[in-house]
Parts: sequence; structure tokens; C-alpha cells
Amino acid sequence: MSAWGFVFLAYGIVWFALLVYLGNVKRRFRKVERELSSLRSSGGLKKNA
Amino acid sequence: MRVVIRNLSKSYGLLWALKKIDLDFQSGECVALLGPNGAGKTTLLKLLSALLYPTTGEITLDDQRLHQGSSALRSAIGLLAPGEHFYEGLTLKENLRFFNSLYSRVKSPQEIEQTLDTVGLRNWSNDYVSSLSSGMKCRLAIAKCLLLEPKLLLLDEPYGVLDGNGVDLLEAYLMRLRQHGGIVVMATHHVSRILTICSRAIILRRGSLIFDEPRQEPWESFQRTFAEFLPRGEKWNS
Amino acid sequence: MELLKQTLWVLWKDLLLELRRRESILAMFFFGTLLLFVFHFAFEIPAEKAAEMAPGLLWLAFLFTGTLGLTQLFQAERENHCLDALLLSPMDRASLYLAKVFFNLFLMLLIELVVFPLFWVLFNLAFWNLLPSLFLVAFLGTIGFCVLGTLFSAVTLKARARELLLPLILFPLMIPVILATVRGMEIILRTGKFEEAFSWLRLLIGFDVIFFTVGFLIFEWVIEA
Amino acid sequence: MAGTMQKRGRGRRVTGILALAFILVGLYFALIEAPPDAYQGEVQRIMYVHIPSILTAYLSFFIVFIGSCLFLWKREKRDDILARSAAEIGVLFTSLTIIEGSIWGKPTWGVWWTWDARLTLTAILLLIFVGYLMLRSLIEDENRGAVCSAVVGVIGFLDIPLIHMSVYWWRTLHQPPSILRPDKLPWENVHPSMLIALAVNFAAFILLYFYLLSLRFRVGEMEEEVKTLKLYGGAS
Repeated sequence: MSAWGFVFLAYGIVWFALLVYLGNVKRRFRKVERELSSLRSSGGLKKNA
Repeated sequence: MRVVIRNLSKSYGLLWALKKIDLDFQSGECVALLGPNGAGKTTLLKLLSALLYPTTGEITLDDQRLHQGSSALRSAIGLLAPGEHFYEGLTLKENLRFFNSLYSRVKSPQEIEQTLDTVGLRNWSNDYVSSLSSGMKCRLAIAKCLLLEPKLLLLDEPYGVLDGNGVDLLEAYLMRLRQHGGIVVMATHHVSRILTICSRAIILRRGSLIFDEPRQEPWESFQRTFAEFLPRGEKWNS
Repeated sequence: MELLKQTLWVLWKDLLLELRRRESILAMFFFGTLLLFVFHFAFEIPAEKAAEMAPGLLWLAFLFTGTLGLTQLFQAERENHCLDALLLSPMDRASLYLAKVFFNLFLMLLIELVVFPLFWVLFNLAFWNLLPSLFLVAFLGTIGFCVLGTLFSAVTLKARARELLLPLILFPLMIPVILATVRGMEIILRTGKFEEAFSWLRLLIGFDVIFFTVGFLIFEWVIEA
Repeated sequence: MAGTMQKRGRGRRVTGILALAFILVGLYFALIEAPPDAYQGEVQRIMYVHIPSILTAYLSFFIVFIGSCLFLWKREKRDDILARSAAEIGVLFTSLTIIEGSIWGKPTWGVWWTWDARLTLTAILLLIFVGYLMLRSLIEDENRGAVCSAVVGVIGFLDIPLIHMSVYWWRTLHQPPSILRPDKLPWENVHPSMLIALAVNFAAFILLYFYLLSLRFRVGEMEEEVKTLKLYGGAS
């Protein structure tokens, strides 16, 4: 492994991991946003009234 | 002594155990807390004894709000849960001495001995609590209340374990407590028993208050409301 | 004053229960000695290196024994909802913390009083004259362990997998105590002079004081949560 | 309430774009502009990622401390969500720091892991973070979990200086500080563009951190709102 190999390995892991985490948070963001809008529109579930 | 409950609700995760309860207890009252299983009776008792804190609303004792720091208020509150609140490894006398010291009540050993005698546990006073039957543990709980003299006494289904003599003992004590200006709140399923001594009845269903009236002799409204909670075929004459 | 009285009463209760059942003290004692044997088989310590490895092995044994004690600390309160009984009473929650710290400290010191000489005998070490000063270092370390351990024993009281969670949270935070105690003992063994280890002891005393005050203040919120 | 939501949303997008810009510029400086180090050569470029991520890890631990203190004091759900989000991102950055540290260590010392003071400290920080998140997941009761995690957050932070002191004393005991170690910044013959690269990358990491934090915080807030809606929806 040449010196550059290590550098790219380090940079690659860092930015890949951050990208994956960003995607994960974005996905959770959209999911909870959808859930929220559906809840707000139907005025809350009447499940356990 | 006055207990005011305003807009009290308690939720566990996504479920409401109690929804918007408003109650007002005066000195000398004996309140029967009735309702099916899971109606929120035990939750209400725990909130009243400051073991749980409300999600919304508040409870005030003599205009002092019950919150986390109010340790002074707690010396006036007693919770009688049969079979609980005692160290199995200690003897009866040690348990009583220990809890007396926590409530900083100064009671001489003779007084403790004498109280144990009144509840009929004199010859077990040096035995371990683990060797007692559940009925005797309930009597020990009564002895504890006799010594700690709470103003607000909460009871969680004491009738289940007490024998005839024990029930008389308990009801005599409750009567004396009410005469001294105390308040009694008892959660129970022994409806016929509690109706003979209570001054007011409250029915909870799924966390909501559906009935709250003082006792009167021909109590049709109570019978109508409570009929659905009686086991099939049982008819009782109040 | 009230605080002290209640602390003494809770301590009296705990000691009485422990005297009668003797479950914690015996379990911790035999577990400690068992660890010594296990270390002996596991490490094959040559005679001359025994002195150097002694502090590390000893303190490791106390750490695990202490954790065993911590998981049992609130056991009496778990039976019959006795914790609710204590919370019902107007007692000062901090006195419960004080009582439990002293109780666990008392148990661990008792164990250390026995396991220390036993370790010396098993690994036939010399330096018997150094034992008192070594024990003082271990004493300070045990205070640090009990102060933080009691708080985390209450923190994990109602958590699932409580016995696994307690060491997982406690040990990383105990690293200053582990390093200070073991290094302190090692220096004393090597140089034979107690003064040499003063820098580590100051760190240890700082740890004890800081986390005693923090634990004392925070305990009420944890136990009532 | 809705007004501030839009403002915070826009604020977040701006930090996001800024972060992206700084990252690109930082990459350019770190990989191309800055000269290789006189001793270590190209591999020293990992420092431009390693040092900022350590600082971000410690920053996130500080935010967990702030969130925990505020929560213990005022018991507002908002502070608890802040602490939880910061801890989650803190775990990410701490583990990245350790990975980079060992990648950097391999060519310079020939081993993936050395008990070097800084690597050990980051590993301990990660263990405390993991303990924090594990505790929260293992306590059923919402409020109790929040209070107990806040306690771990506060005590963990107060313990950091003591851990630092003991680990550094322990390190100097064993290994005299050699010149060429990743944690020793080669200040003597530093080239100005190296400094710029470090500064830019540092800004990039901080901006990215706050972008991720506010995004994760928003997710936490909305999850909380969903819970209250379900709760109050039922009871109204």
C-alpha cells in the first residue's frame, strides 16, 4: 500500500461514512415528515379514544 | 386537610392511564375508588402518594403543590398496600422502628409493642416478616399507619387478604382517622363492604371519571352505573 | 443532622440484613479469591515479575468483586417494593445515597482486608512492611469506585440487562481510578517509599471528592425518575 | 412556531451548502495544494481529516453535556433530544477518528493500533458514548431513560479531564514522547498552505457537524411531535 493509498483509504472511509449517515438521517427525516403530515391532516388517530 | 386535583392526566408511552381528572377531597371523607381492572385506580393512588408525577395537571395538599421536592408533605401521606413496603429480612419490630425513624416520629419501644398488640401481632413481634401470612402482613401495615398517623391514607385493595377480625380492626381505624380530620381513599373491588363505610363513591373507566357522588340511602344512580361492572348474576342490596 | 440520622438508620437496616443473610459478603469474598486462582492459572506469573503484576491483578479482582456487590446493592429495596416505601417517606434521598456508599465501601474494605494478605501468601511476595501503604491507596480507589458505582447502580436499577449495563457504563469512567490505583501501588512497590505516589494519590482524591459531590446532588433525581 | 421552523429550515440549508463548499475546498487544499510533510511524506495528509474529526468528537460530547445539564435542570424534552442527537453524531465522529488514527499509524509505525495517548482517549470517549446510547435503549420508561442518560452525559463530561490527566501521565511513564508522532503537530517547518488546509478542513467539519446536528435534531423533534399527536389525538 503506497502512501497515497493510505490517504485515499482514510479520506474514502470518512466521507463515505458521513454520506451514508447523511442519507440515513435524510430518509428518517422524510419518513417522519410524511407520518407527521398524515397525522396532522386526519386530526390525530381516534385509536384509543 | 384538603386535597385538590385539577386537570390530572397521566400517560405511559402512547396510552392514557388517566384523562383530565378533577376531584376535591375534604377532611373526614372516606372515598371509595371503584372501577374495572386497568381503569387507572392504582395510577391515581400512586399519583396521590407522589410516587408518580402527572403528565398534565397537579395535586395540591392544603394549597401546597405535590412535586418532586415536597418531602415535608409526604409525612402526611400513607399508602397501605398489603404485603408490600416491608423488609422480609427484618423482624416486625425492626421494620416499625426503621420506618418510624424515617418519618422522624419518636416512638418508644413500648408504644411499638402496644401497637403490635392492638393489631394482634404481639407474639410475632420478633419474627421475620418473611414468616408472616399475607393477612398478618396487612395487619402489620395497619400497625405502621397507626404509628405514622398519616392525614391522607390511601389503601390499595386491603380487603382481599384480611379476615373478619382484621376487617373490623381496619374499619375501626379508618373511622377514627376520619374523626381526626383525615381523608381516606380506598381502591377496592369489594363493593358491598366499602359501601357500608364510605361517604362518597368514585368510578373510573379507562382513565376517565364516570361517577362521583356522595352516598345517599336509596342509591339508584350508583347501582345503574355500577351494574355493568358486577360479575354476572351477582345482585347486592346496598 | 436529620440527614445523618436517616443515613445511619438506613445503614443499620442494610448491615442488619447483610448480617442475617450474608449473601453479598460471602459471594464477594469467594468470588475475589476465585479470581486470584484464575489469575494464577491464566498468567503463570514468574516470581520476580509477581511484584510488578500484583497491583494490576489485585485491583482487577476488586473491580469485578465490587461490580458484583453493586448489582446486589439495591436488592433489598427491590423486594416488596421497598424502594417505593422509602420514596413514600419524607426521608432525604441523599441519605439513601450516603448509606449505600458507606455500605458498599464497608463490604469492599472487608474483602480487601482479607484478599490482600491472601494475595501476598499465594504469590509469596515479600514487602510485608509495605502492605499498610498499599492498602491506603486501595482504600482511596475503593472510595472512588463506591461513590460512582452506587450512583450508576441506581441509574441502571430499572434498566433491562441491568447486570451487563452497569459495568459497561461504569468501567470507562473508572479508568482514572484504575490507572491511579494500580500505578500508585506499583510505584510504592518499586521504590518502597509512599511519597513517590503522591501525584497519583492527588488525582485519586480529586476524583473521589468531585464525584462524591456530583453523586450526592444528582442521586435524588435518579432514584425518583 | 411555524415561522421559526421555516427560518431554521433555511438556516440549515445554508449551513449545508456552506459545509459542502468548505469540504470541496478543504479536499483541494489537503490533497493537492499543501506540500507533503518533510518526514512522513504524503501519508501526513490524513492529519487534515484526523485533527478536525477529533475536535468535532469532543465538541459533540460538550453539546451532550450542555443538553444533559439543561434537561436535568429544566426537564424540557427539547434538551433531551439535543443531547441524544449530539451523542449519536458523536459516536460517528469518534469511531471515524479512531479509524483514521489507525490508518495513519500503519505507515508511520507499522502497526494498526498503538496505545498512543490520543488514540486511547478517543477510544475511551467512544466507550462512554456507546454506554450512553446503550443505557437509553435499555430503559423502557421514557422520562427515566432521559434522566439517566443525562446523568451519564454530565458525569462522562466531568470525567474527561481526569481521564486525560491519568492517560497522559500513564503514557509519559512508559514511552518518552518521540518527535514524529501523529498527535505532535510538526510546527517547526510548517508550510502556510498546510495551515490553510487544516483551517479550511476544520471549518468544513464544524459546518457539516452543525448541519447534521440540526437535521437530526429536527427529526427528533418531529418524532416527538408524532408521539404527542398520537397521544393527544386519542384523548381529545
